[in-house]
Amino acid sequence: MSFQAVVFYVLSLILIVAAFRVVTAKNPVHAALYLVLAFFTASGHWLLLQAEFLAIALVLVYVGAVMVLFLFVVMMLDINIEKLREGFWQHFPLAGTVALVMVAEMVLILSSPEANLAGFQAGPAVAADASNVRELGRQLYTVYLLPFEAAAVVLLVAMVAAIGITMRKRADSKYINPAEQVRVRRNDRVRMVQVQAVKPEADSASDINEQQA
Amino acid sequence: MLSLTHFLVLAGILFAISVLGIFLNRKNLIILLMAIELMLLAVNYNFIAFSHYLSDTAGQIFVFFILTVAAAESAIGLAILVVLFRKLDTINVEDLGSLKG
Amino acid sequence: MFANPLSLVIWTPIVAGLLVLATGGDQRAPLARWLALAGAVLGFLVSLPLFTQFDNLHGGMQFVENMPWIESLGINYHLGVDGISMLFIVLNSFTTLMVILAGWEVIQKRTAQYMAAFLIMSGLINGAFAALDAILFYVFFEGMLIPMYLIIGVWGGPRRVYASIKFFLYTLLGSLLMLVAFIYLYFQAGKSFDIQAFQALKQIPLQVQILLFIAFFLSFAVKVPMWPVHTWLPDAHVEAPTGGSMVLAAITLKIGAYGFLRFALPIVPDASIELAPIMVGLSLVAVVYIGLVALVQTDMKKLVAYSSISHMGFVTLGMFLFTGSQMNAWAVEGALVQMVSHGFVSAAMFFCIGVMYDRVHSRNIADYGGVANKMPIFAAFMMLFGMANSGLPATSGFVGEFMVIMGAVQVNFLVAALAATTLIFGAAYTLWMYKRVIFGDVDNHHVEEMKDVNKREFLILVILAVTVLGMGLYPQLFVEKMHLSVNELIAHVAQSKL
Amino acid sequence: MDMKSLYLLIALSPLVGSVIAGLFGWAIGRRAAHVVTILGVAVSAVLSIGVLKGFLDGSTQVFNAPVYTWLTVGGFEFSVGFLVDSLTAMMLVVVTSVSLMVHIYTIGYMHEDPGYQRFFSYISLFTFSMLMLVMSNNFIQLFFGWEAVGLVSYLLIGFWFKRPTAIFANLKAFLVNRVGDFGFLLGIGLVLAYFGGSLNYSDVFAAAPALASKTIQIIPGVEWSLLTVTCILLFIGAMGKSAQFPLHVWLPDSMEGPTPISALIHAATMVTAGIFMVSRMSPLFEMSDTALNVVMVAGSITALFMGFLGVVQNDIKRVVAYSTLSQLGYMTVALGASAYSVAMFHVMTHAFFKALLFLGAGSVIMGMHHDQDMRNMGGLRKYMPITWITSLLGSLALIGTPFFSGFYSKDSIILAVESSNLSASGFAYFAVIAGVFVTAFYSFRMYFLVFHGKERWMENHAHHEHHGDHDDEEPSGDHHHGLGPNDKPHESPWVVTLPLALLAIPSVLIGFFAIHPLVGGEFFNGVIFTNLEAHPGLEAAMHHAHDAMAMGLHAFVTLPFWLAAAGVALAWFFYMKAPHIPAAIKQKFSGVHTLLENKYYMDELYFAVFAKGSRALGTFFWKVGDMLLIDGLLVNGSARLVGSVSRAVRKLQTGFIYSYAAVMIIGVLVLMTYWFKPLILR
Repeated sequence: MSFQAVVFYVLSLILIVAAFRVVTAKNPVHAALYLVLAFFTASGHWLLLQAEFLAIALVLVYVGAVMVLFLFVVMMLDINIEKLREGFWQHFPLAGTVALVMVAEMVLILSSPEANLAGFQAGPAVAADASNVRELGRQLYTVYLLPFEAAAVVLLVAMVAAIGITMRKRADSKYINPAEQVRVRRNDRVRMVQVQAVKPEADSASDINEQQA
Repeated sequence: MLSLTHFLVLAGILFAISVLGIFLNRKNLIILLMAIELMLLAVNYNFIAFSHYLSDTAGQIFVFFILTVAAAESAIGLAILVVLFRKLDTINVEDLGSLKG
Repeated sequence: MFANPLSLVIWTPIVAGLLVLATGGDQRAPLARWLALAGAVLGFLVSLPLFTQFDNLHGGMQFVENMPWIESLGINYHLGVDGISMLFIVLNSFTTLMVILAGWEVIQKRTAQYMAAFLIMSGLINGAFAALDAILFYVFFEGMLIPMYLIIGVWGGPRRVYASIKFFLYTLLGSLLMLVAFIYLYFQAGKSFDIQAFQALKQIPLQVQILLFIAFFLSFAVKVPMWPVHTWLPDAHVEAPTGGSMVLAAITLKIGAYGFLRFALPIVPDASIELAPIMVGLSLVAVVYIGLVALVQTDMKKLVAYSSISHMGFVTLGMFLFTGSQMNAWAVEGALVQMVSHGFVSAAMFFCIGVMYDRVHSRNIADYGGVANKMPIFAAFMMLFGMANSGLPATSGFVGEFMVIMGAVQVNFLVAALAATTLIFGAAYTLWMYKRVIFGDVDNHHVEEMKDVNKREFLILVILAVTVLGMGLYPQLFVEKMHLSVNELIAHVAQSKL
Repeated sequence: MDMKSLYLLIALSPLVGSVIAGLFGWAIGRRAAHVVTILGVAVSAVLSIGVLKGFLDGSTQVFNAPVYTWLTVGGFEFSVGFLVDSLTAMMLVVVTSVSLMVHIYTIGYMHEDPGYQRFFSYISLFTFSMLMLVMSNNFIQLFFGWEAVGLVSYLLIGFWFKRPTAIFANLKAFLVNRVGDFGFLLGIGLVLAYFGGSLNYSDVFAAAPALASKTIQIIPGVEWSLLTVTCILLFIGAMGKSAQFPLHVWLPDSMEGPTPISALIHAATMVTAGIFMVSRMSPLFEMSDTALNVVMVAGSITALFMGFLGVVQNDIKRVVAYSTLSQLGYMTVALGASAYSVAMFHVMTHAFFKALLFLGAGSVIMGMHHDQDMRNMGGLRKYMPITWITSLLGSLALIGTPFFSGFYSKDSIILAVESSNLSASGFAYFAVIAGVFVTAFYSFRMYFLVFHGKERWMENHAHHEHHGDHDDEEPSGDHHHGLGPNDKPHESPWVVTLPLALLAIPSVLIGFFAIHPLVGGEFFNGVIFTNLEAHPGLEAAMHHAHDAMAMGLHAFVTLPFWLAAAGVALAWFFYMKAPHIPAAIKQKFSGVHTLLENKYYMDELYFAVFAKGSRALGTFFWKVGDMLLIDGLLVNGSARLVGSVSRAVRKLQTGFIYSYAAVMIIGVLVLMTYWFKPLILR
């Protein structure tokens, strides 16, 4: 068994256990961490398949950003786990059979001769100095330029959406809208009043007392 | 010698496990999102395996785009989760039945 | 003297209707009424040259107008009228005038909209009869439903909403398939919706022809109405106001029968011949089955509604009497005459019921009795229309039925015998109703207070009586208009298109 | 004035009178109304007599020309036209003269009736329609006249529309007539379809011989001779109009109408339209023996059995009505024996003496203050001498006493039937002979009950029990419960008795003078065609008809005379000498009596089968067919279906995410298995 096969099987084992634990973990934080483990093993596999850039991207993007996001959210929301776990295992038989059936079917399909997967021989060994990243970069900026830009837009939209959804207007912020200030007109603020230059005689003093009474 | 079937079977198993996950925890939204991430991982597996065995980088490029989409998706998913939690104080799927037919 | 009479006949009532609509609320009701009357009279005068200047010796389309409408789809504003459709346009304008007069003081709330609805509908119906472009026909065919739907729905009786929805849905569902047929024919006829192009198509396989026929059948059978799809008519009539019933019975039923003559028979002749026995069967069911059903009605309007179904059964019978591939000239012309005469007779019967309804506000036969003692003049007129309804010679009711029965005897004696039973059923249900309502002692205090017909009602009754008797004594005036067109239709249908 | 406008004048003058009296009656008042109508009818009567005289002395020729084209369709032309020949001329005179008498009579009879002008307008409208029927030269106008006459009889029977029995009777009359017209129209259809494509009599009769052997398949696979079917259908029309056996139920009830119309319509003119039509169609009927058999059988049944009913009636008008029915049966039997001219001769004589009897009965009713029950009458001859004498003459004519007109026509019929070789002639002869005895018995039963014996209205006035019939009084204003114990019936005014006298003359004399030309001579040649070889019936009648006096003298030795005499004697014995005997017979044969009382339950049978049957069928179709099936199931049913389907689908939207996720995944699974089925199942 070549070294590669050994590495493959070990990593697969870890991967499957991690994945299984992700879905069956009692505590979401554990689940998140198992997922991180799964991603690491996955990037290992991808290195086997000489997809270095993606392996690293996987680690950087997923583990770095997405899993952090998950952990952040999980920690932030105090979720009472017991309520969420009720009746967890009573669904296992059904779920299990569905999963097993699916696996069985995939295995059958993949291993059946018509699928002639055997035809896919491993390609010629990639030249040592061939850089997967240069190759990928060239493709991206030439053939797949439009989808690339589209991906950029998707990310932008995601960002804006995330902010838009979760933004909360603070009640107490003293924010002033400059547009309204500009639209104010003279007579909104200033009022002309006729006032007598001479101070009225004493007799009016009694009126003032009455008013105050 | 590693052949394509190995990787595809592995991806299949991963996919099956995430399906199991979705079926299993019917109430916890976060685990649901994680299961979806797992599913996407399985899909990427296939792409990489085929790209390797067909020695055609198109597969990898596609994985690249899947990653971007997956990231966007989880971001918005979590944002909704947060707002949901803020409004209803729970992310238990049982309580989110207001869109009943 | 008119540049294009057909467009005038279509658009004058519509414009008049809009003007009447513009007069607005009920406080200016008299203005709305007089304007509507002016519009209706103008509409009728405009339709007269169609009748007088009609060239009897030319079978094809006359007064043809053709302007592109939607070039991209090849739909054009193509109008034309021949012996078959011209009579209905004049009948329609005439009936609209009668209806405007009939609903004069009767309709109090939203008078303007009521009158406008009728005028607009009259324009749309004229359009349907004059259209020579399939889509134009379809637009008018569907457009016609809306005013009727409103008339029944707004000014109708207690269950008007149910009746109007049922009426609308029934007709609409029926006609959707027809649109599909038009589109198929559009491609067959090389990207054109022109009906004459459809008729001129040469090669249509029988299977396709049968499908097309079924499409046309569904849409027009509902309008006629033929037996299985007729249940909307009694409800619509019972709930519709008097004017609505008059137009519904006089004109809207004719579009269906006209559709058979204009679309089903000429475009798919072989299928028509193939399915003729079924059509004859259905028509006979309509004559006998509905005749019996009419006998036991307790509501006068329902009774007359069923009787008009039975009369229309004659029309469809007349159209589908084939000997070999030859349509029966007698029966077809009889069908056309029956349609026109039924227009007059049923409008008159509904008007009579309307007159009684305005006084006693009930349609049940049981609530009446001995009306003749209080309204002798009205009773005389109703006797005339009752007799016309049961097909007495010298009234228009007899002419159509006579020709269809004569044609039927040539084709198949048993069919003629069954059709002739209408003589008995027709007389039975009309006169039995007449006996219980008009004859006998004054039944209750409602009848006691009934006053005889006033000037306006008398005018309408006289006009309708003149038309009914006139057509009965001298039908030649109407029949000579349609000879050549019918012969051309028969010759056209005789050529197979397989 | 050329012939066409003359005939137009004859036909249209009653119409003009009717329109004026009808539409402007309220304006011009009662006197003007009856003057205008009588004038109209008088004009056409005088002209018709002129025309008849012309035909008798051979000066006027047959006139057959269209007046205006009614309709052209598919190359055929339908027109309103006149055909005036000897047959029409005779009918013209009969119709117009009887109508004139009735018009004059009505002045007296309907004196206080509020609907006076309306009544006059109706009877002259009737005269117009009858004239159009009689003078028509094609089937369309015949059918127009046919239905118009039916309409006017409907209007007249239901003239007192306040009486429920009257409006029931007129609806019944119209519908039964319509059943007859149904057959008649189909007959016309066949004529149009197969007889040379035209409806004019001349063309049809010309085309008829060629179709002698033509057959038609009404029921697929069964071949029937075209002529037989056409003739039977036409005869169905005649049955409806002339009240022959299956369609006779309406005539007795038509007594609901005022007496003048019973005389005019239900005795003299309308009911004879059927007989006229059959004799007009003689060329067709001569070619099909089966049709003639049918005619004869129907006639004989009506003649005999309706005669029996006349015996048990207590209402004076009903006795005369049943006698009309029976006499119509005689005429139809004559038609069956293809002795058409004899039938028409009997039509003429019968019109006069039957109208006389009816008007006499009317005058008796007026005398008895509208009490029609014979059991309250008796000994009226002292109070109403003219009515008595004229009714006696009428009755004598009716039963066929020699030298009276009834004798000549009735005996000719008997002779014709005796020597007819049709299969049904045996039964017919028996019916006709027995009929003579029955006619004599009931007519003199009526005579003795009304004019002789004790004045019963005095005695049993006390216990004025309600007798069987429900149609006894007319609500026409004056008190109508018969005479008080000490009132005396008075003779009717001259307006009533004059027509009686005028009608009495022809009832007695016309037979003697008209037998030779009509039956013996060639008055009807060219018009009525009798195939003497095939149907020798007419031979015997013509042979006797040569010498009226000899026929009269010879009668005293023939069987019908003795039967008639026996009938009279029996009636005299039962109702004068021993009045208790009829009551005893009634007890002993109570079964038969009730059967006759209820007119063989024909009315109830028809009512139950047709009226109730069609109503039940109609309700079934309406409730089950329309309401339940089409409306309930299809229309509202589909609406309900859409509603319930949408309610079911709604449950799928649980609102919980996991159920949606689960459904999605199962969906993926199913798709996968489906797509990769071959791979999986390899």
